[in-house]
Amino acid sequence: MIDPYYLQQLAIGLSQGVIYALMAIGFTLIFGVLNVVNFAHGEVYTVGAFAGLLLITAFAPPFLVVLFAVLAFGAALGFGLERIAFKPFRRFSDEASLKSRAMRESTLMSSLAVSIVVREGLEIGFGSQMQPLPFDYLINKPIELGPVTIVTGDVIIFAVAAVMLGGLQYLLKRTRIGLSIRAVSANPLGAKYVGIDTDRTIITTFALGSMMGAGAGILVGLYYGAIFPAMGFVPGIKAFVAMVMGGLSSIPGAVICALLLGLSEGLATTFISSNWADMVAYGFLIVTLIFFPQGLFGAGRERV
Amino acid sequence: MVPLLVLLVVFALVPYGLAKFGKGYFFQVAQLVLIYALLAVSLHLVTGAAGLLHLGHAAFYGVGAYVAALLGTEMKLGFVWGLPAAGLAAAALAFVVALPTMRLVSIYFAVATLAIGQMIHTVLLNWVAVTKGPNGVMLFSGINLFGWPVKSPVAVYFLVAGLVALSIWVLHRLSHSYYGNALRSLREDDQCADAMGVDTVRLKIEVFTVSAFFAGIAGALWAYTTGYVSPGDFGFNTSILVLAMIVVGGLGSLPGAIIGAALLILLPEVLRGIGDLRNVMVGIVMFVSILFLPKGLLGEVSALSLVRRGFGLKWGSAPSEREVGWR
Amino acid sequence: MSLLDIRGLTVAMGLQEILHGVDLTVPERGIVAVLGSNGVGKTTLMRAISGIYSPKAGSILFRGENIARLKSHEIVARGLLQAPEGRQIFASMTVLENLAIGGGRHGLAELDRVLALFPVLGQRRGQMAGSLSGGEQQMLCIARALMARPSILLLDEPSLGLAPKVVKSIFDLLAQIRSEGLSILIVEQNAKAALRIADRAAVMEGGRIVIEGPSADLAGDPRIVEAYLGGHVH
Amino acid sequence: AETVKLGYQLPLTGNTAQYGQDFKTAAEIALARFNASGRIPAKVEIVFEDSRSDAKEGVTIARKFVDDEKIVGVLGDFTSGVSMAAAQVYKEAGMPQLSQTASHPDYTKISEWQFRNITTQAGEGPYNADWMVAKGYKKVAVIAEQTDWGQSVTKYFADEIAAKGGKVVLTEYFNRGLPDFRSLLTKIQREKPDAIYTGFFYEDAANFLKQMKQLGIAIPVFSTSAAHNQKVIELAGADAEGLSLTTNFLPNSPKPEVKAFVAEWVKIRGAEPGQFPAQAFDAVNIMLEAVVKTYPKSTRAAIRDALAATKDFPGVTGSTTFGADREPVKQLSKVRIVGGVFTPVAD
Amino acid sequence: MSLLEIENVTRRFGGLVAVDGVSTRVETGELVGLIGPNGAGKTTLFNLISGFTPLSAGAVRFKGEPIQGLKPHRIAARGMSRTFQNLRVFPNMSVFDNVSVGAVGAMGQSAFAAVFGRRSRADAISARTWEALERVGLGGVAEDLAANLSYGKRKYLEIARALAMKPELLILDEPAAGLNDSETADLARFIRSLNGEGLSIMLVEHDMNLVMGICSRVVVLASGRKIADAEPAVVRADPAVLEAYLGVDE
Ligand SMILES: Nc1ncnc2c1ncn2[C@@H]1O[C@H](COP(=O)(O)OP(=O)(O)OP(=O)(O)O)[C@@H](O)[C@H]1O
Ligand SMILES: Nc1ncnc2c1ncn2[C@@H]1O[C@H](COP(=O)(O)OP(=O)(O)OP(=O)(O)O)[C@@H](O)[C@H]1O
Ligand SMILES: [Mg+2]
Ligand SMILES: [Mg+2]
Repeated sequence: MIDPYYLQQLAIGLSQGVIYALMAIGFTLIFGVLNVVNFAHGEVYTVGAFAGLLLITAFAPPFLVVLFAVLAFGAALGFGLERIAFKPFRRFSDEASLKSRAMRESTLMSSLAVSIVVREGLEIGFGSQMQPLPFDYLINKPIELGPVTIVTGDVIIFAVAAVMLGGLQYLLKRTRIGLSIRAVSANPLGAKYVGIDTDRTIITTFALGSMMGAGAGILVGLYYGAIFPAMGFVPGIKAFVAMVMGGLSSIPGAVICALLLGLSEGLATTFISSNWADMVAYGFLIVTLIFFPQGLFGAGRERV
Repeated sequence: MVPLLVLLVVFALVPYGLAKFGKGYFFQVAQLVLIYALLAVSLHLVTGAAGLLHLGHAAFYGVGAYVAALLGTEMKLGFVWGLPAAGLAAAALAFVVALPTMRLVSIYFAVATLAIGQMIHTVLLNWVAVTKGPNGVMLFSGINLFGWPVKSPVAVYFLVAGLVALSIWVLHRLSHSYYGNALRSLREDDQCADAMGVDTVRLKIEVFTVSAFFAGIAGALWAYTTGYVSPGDFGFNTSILVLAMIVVGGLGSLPGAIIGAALLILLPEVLRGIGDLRNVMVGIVMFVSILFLPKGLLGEVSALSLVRRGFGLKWGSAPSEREVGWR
Repeated sequence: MSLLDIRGLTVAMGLQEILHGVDLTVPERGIVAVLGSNGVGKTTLMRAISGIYSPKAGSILFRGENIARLKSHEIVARGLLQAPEGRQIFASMTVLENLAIGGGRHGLAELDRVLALFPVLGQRRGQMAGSLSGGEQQMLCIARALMARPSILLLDEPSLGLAPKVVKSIFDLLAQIRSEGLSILIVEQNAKAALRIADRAAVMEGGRIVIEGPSADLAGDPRIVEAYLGGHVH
Repeated sequence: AETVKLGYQLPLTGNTAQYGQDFKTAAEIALARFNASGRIPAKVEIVFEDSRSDAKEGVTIARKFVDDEKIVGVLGDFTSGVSMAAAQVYKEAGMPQLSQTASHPDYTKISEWQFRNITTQAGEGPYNADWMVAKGYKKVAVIAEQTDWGQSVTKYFADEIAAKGGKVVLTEYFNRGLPDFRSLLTKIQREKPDAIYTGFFYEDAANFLKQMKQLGIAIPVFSTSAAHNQKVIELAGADAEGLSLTTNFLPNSPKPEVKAFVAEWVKIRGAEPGQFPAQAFDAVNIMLEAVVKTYPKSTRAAIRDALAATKDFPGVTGSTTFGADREPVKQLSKVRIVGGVFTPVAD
Repeated sequence: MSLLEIENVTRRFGGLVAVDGVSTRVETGELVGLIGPNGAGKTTLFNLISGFTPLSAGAVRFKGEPIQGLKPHRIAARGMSRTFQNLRVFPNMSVFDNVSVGAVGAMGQSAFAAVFGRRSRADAISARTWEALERVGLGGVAEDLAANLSYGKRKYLEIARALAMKPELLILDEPAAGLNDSETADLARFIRSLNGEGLSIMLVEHDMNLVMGICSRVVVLASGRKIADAEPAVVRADPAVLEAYLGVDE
């Protein structure tokens, strides 16, 4: 019989991992299609949470309404973000040889700039402190599973992440739009030649990814009962790490790695100390990359 | 000659102008610009020239600062020893972490450097026995050059400016030379560079180490000029700030890195007047500059031809009589 | 009626003008070859037709409709497909997925026919396209364009990197699919082969079309062959 | 008449802006009252500069203040890190610096120019330790944020509790802003301590308390004045119930100066002030008092001497006296959250 | 001793045997053609020789020493340089800088020398770069960005970059692809003159005029196996080659 203490710690680590996974799904989707690190994804998460907060304080609608409204809002955010920070730089992708380099650099910076403006803007608008939420919206009622205690949010977030992952896998592997997304991600110029509307595909991807990001934001906000302008920073980094560790192109890979990251942090707290948890998580990443230079589930480098 | 004149202006006339105002504030800001220019130029070598997205540069800056501060307080080793030691320590650490990770390419490399940076930061913050952890380290001794205390703002400024100029000169020689060409080939197509006989892994390790060395020097300068170091200054945000400097200035362009550093240090200071909105403004300025000049304020192509005209080679016997090589 | 009618097409990259008023016509069920040495603007012309570059001036009439300002996907939707220079396949996807994407709304309806033309691709259907050999990638590129049931096919140096035997079979194939009702605009360095199947040919130089006429005339004029086509056709 | 200028460096933007904004409001209340009182025939002006809790900005601001000859005293910064980096400049230039919150043990040791009016953990830690031992809690788990302040929380507390025959069964640090304390909580629970002593600010406090309830852990929690903020109750609701802590500011105290300050604050902010704004309010008033004492010869050196001579200053956080080490001597009181209110307790 | 000896070289990708027990050699001063249908394994064989793909079995010797398992840059340093089937120039670098990388790769340039080194060293690299540039006739566009070159010029640029290494063996993968007849003829003359200066060359090409016109020996691969290895005239008449590769009426 395993010591219930360890079971409990395992459960906590996993629930942390599921939160990272929730964020990583949207992040990986967006990265996949443009090969661009979207620094503003963390802000989408935050803005999603704030949108939910405003909605709750203004109208106090039922939980599901909040969730779906935030998802819709997130999609709109993604649309706007793409228009502002990414679309203007797409003109360079035409010049065949200079292809994506100029684009990568400039969107790296434009998304960073947007994220700065949004975060600072939120701080001015709401202050940088945590915003309290009405308690009955919080999804943190304890559930006892034998010796292990989890909360309602764990179940909800797990379910949402599973639905997102499954839906996305279905979309990418089985539908035409999914095929288009993958085609644009593999070769945007090539996609034009086969008649894919690349602009629309990219926008769709952004809308989808941001929808998931914003949804993650409000869910996690309700889970911890705390919403504040800098809340997207840590999950953003962790999602980025999980994505790369998973091998960039594989969303299930990113999810698995997110779970591993969460677990490794939980275990680090259990066996070492909370303040060294990052060390363990990042050390784990480095070791993984030393043995799998293309991530755990990544494809090999292209042949010469 | 032109660049030398420019340097002269920067290093001599600027403080003269500042001295006219008689303000320590201006020296402080100018000094910060110089330290960050060094940081940016050292990052330029890795990220701009060699094309390796480095997201943990601030950590090596921090190692340099801590080594300088700890040597000063614990071993009573002053500036003369502490400065090179800081650079060497940062370089040594970079070398060790580079050995297993430099096989990585593209975004895998980026995330590995992110992890390295965060790990170093975690150590600075939590290894209380050595780094004093969150308490930081206070360095009272000030700067002492072979028995000559350097105290006045002007003197400190000159010292920092001189050291930064020297360091940037070295980085310039690396970047604007055939060695720099090899670095750029690494960025363009590492497999192809490999076929041209360029030892890509060794080159990456070298350039990562050299860059860390100068980040360490920058850190030491920060420690000596500020007198107090604490882990908060060497986190991910600082890495991103330095990255933003070189991208805004023009990725791949050494003068651009300096311009970017100046811009992103000066801008928040200049905007103090507008109050809490100033950081929003910084973001907007960054956005607008990258929107209209996506290749940076002084992009690589123009920067290289500029530098070439100043420091390049006149190839007399070639039929075209044009200056394209490096000295 | 001509299927594709290009009039006064001018294309510029930044400040530099690359095509200066190109006129070219592809008749229904016709094969037109565009010849010319490196860097004269052939690829630029092809890209402009497919909507990758938007022209500075001029019109491109396809079945009477001006498509010069349309987006690339709208052009493809009208049945104008290109096998571009540089292949532009989806390297990280399998051969079959490449073909499925190429099929567009027809999906894999054409698969059997296309695989019959390129049996190698059938053998490699599950392989990542990026790991194919150069010639196999070129075949994939052409096959992908055929998957969409084009009414006009644009080929930018289709013989590039293909073995002589395959080149021959591809040109035979072009003649055959033309007889099934397809029009073809082909850019080729292999002037001999191109002139053999083409009805008409145009020679480009410096971003302009300098000679245009029935291909037999061009091939028969030794001065033209000397001056523009580089060498000896016969 | 001419004006006397003071500088205030504080984070008005960035992650810790909420604290800086509180300080600014407190300072404005104090200043408005002072200027209205006409105690000196000149106006006092405070120059606020935003440091973002960033050391390089903090140092730059320090230089700026030092350059302005009219500025005779400086308040701030918020974190010890920035305060100490700036302190090096003030030390060189001879500028009195009074921080409302810098709690680094070495801060006042930098030079004779550094003051603070927050009690350090050297006082608060033992006070809490004694309190807990008196209540019979001898096996104690200690957690604190990984900052210089958190370090001093555990150190002074552990020394005293050991001296009183108690035992620290677990000491652990966490990074400020940690969203999930449950791993840590589970670990604490396993040690079965009588009580938990915590060094955190109100936001971490709220998270910690909520998650503790979720896990069904019922161990008494003690904390420092840093957690004394209405926001804990707002954020954690009923889960905050029972949190015991020390403070030197009681917003519902009957003292007139407290009443006036709280009333003013509520008018502007709509909620009761916590410990930190009160701390800033007193700091500004102490500085203003020094201006009064030295006027019209308010030089930097004079202000410094006047500050050093501060004795029994009646502030909202109790009376303040600076010792020879420029550290404040203050009284602490015990409060507990009962029925959603910080309630003074005697035990 | 042959310059390059390839012995029973095999490479498998999963179930596919891309190169299957191929043995051949290149003598000093020879100009060898390698032909075969698409997917025959020609590029793979080049990758095996130049170190980009590890061997599954067999041995490769260069100047008498085994080179299998060496990193590409080590092999390059021993005097073998190559071009790629799909053009791989450094697009955001000038033509001159592109070529100089070959010179730097061959001559070596340490960080220390770059900073404090004597000018003569940089001058030697420049000289070699110019020499290679002039050799292929790109001296006039030395300052242009490689990305702005036309296709044909990029081909020469790749060759110049390889020449700047002063190799003993030059490996060219489809150098004439995308060139028209007269350009191909120019290229053929150029390759032959390189060979005439004593450079050993091995090339893959689908242009039979070029291969048959300039090569002293032709190796034919099909499905990873060597099916012929002889003078051009002999290969051209070989029924197996006709069947597998040339097509019957060529
Ligand atoms: N993006 C661009 N920016 C600047 N110049 C360009 C660009 N693309 C092409 N050019 C120039 O336009 C001219 C025509 O190029 P294009 O690719 O159309 O030639 P081509 O006839 O297809 O040649 P090839 O036979 O080599 O394929 C060339 O001189 C080329 O340098
Ligand atoms: N990494 C790989 N994974 C799987 N198959 C591969 C890989 N690399 C090459 N192949 C296969 O090996 C075979 C040989 O390829 P190679 O590129 O050597 O052919 P080639 O002779 O150069 O052909 P071409 O003339 O078309 O360039 C091809 O069928 C190719 O699909
Ligand atoms: Mg072309
Ligand atoms: Mg090949």
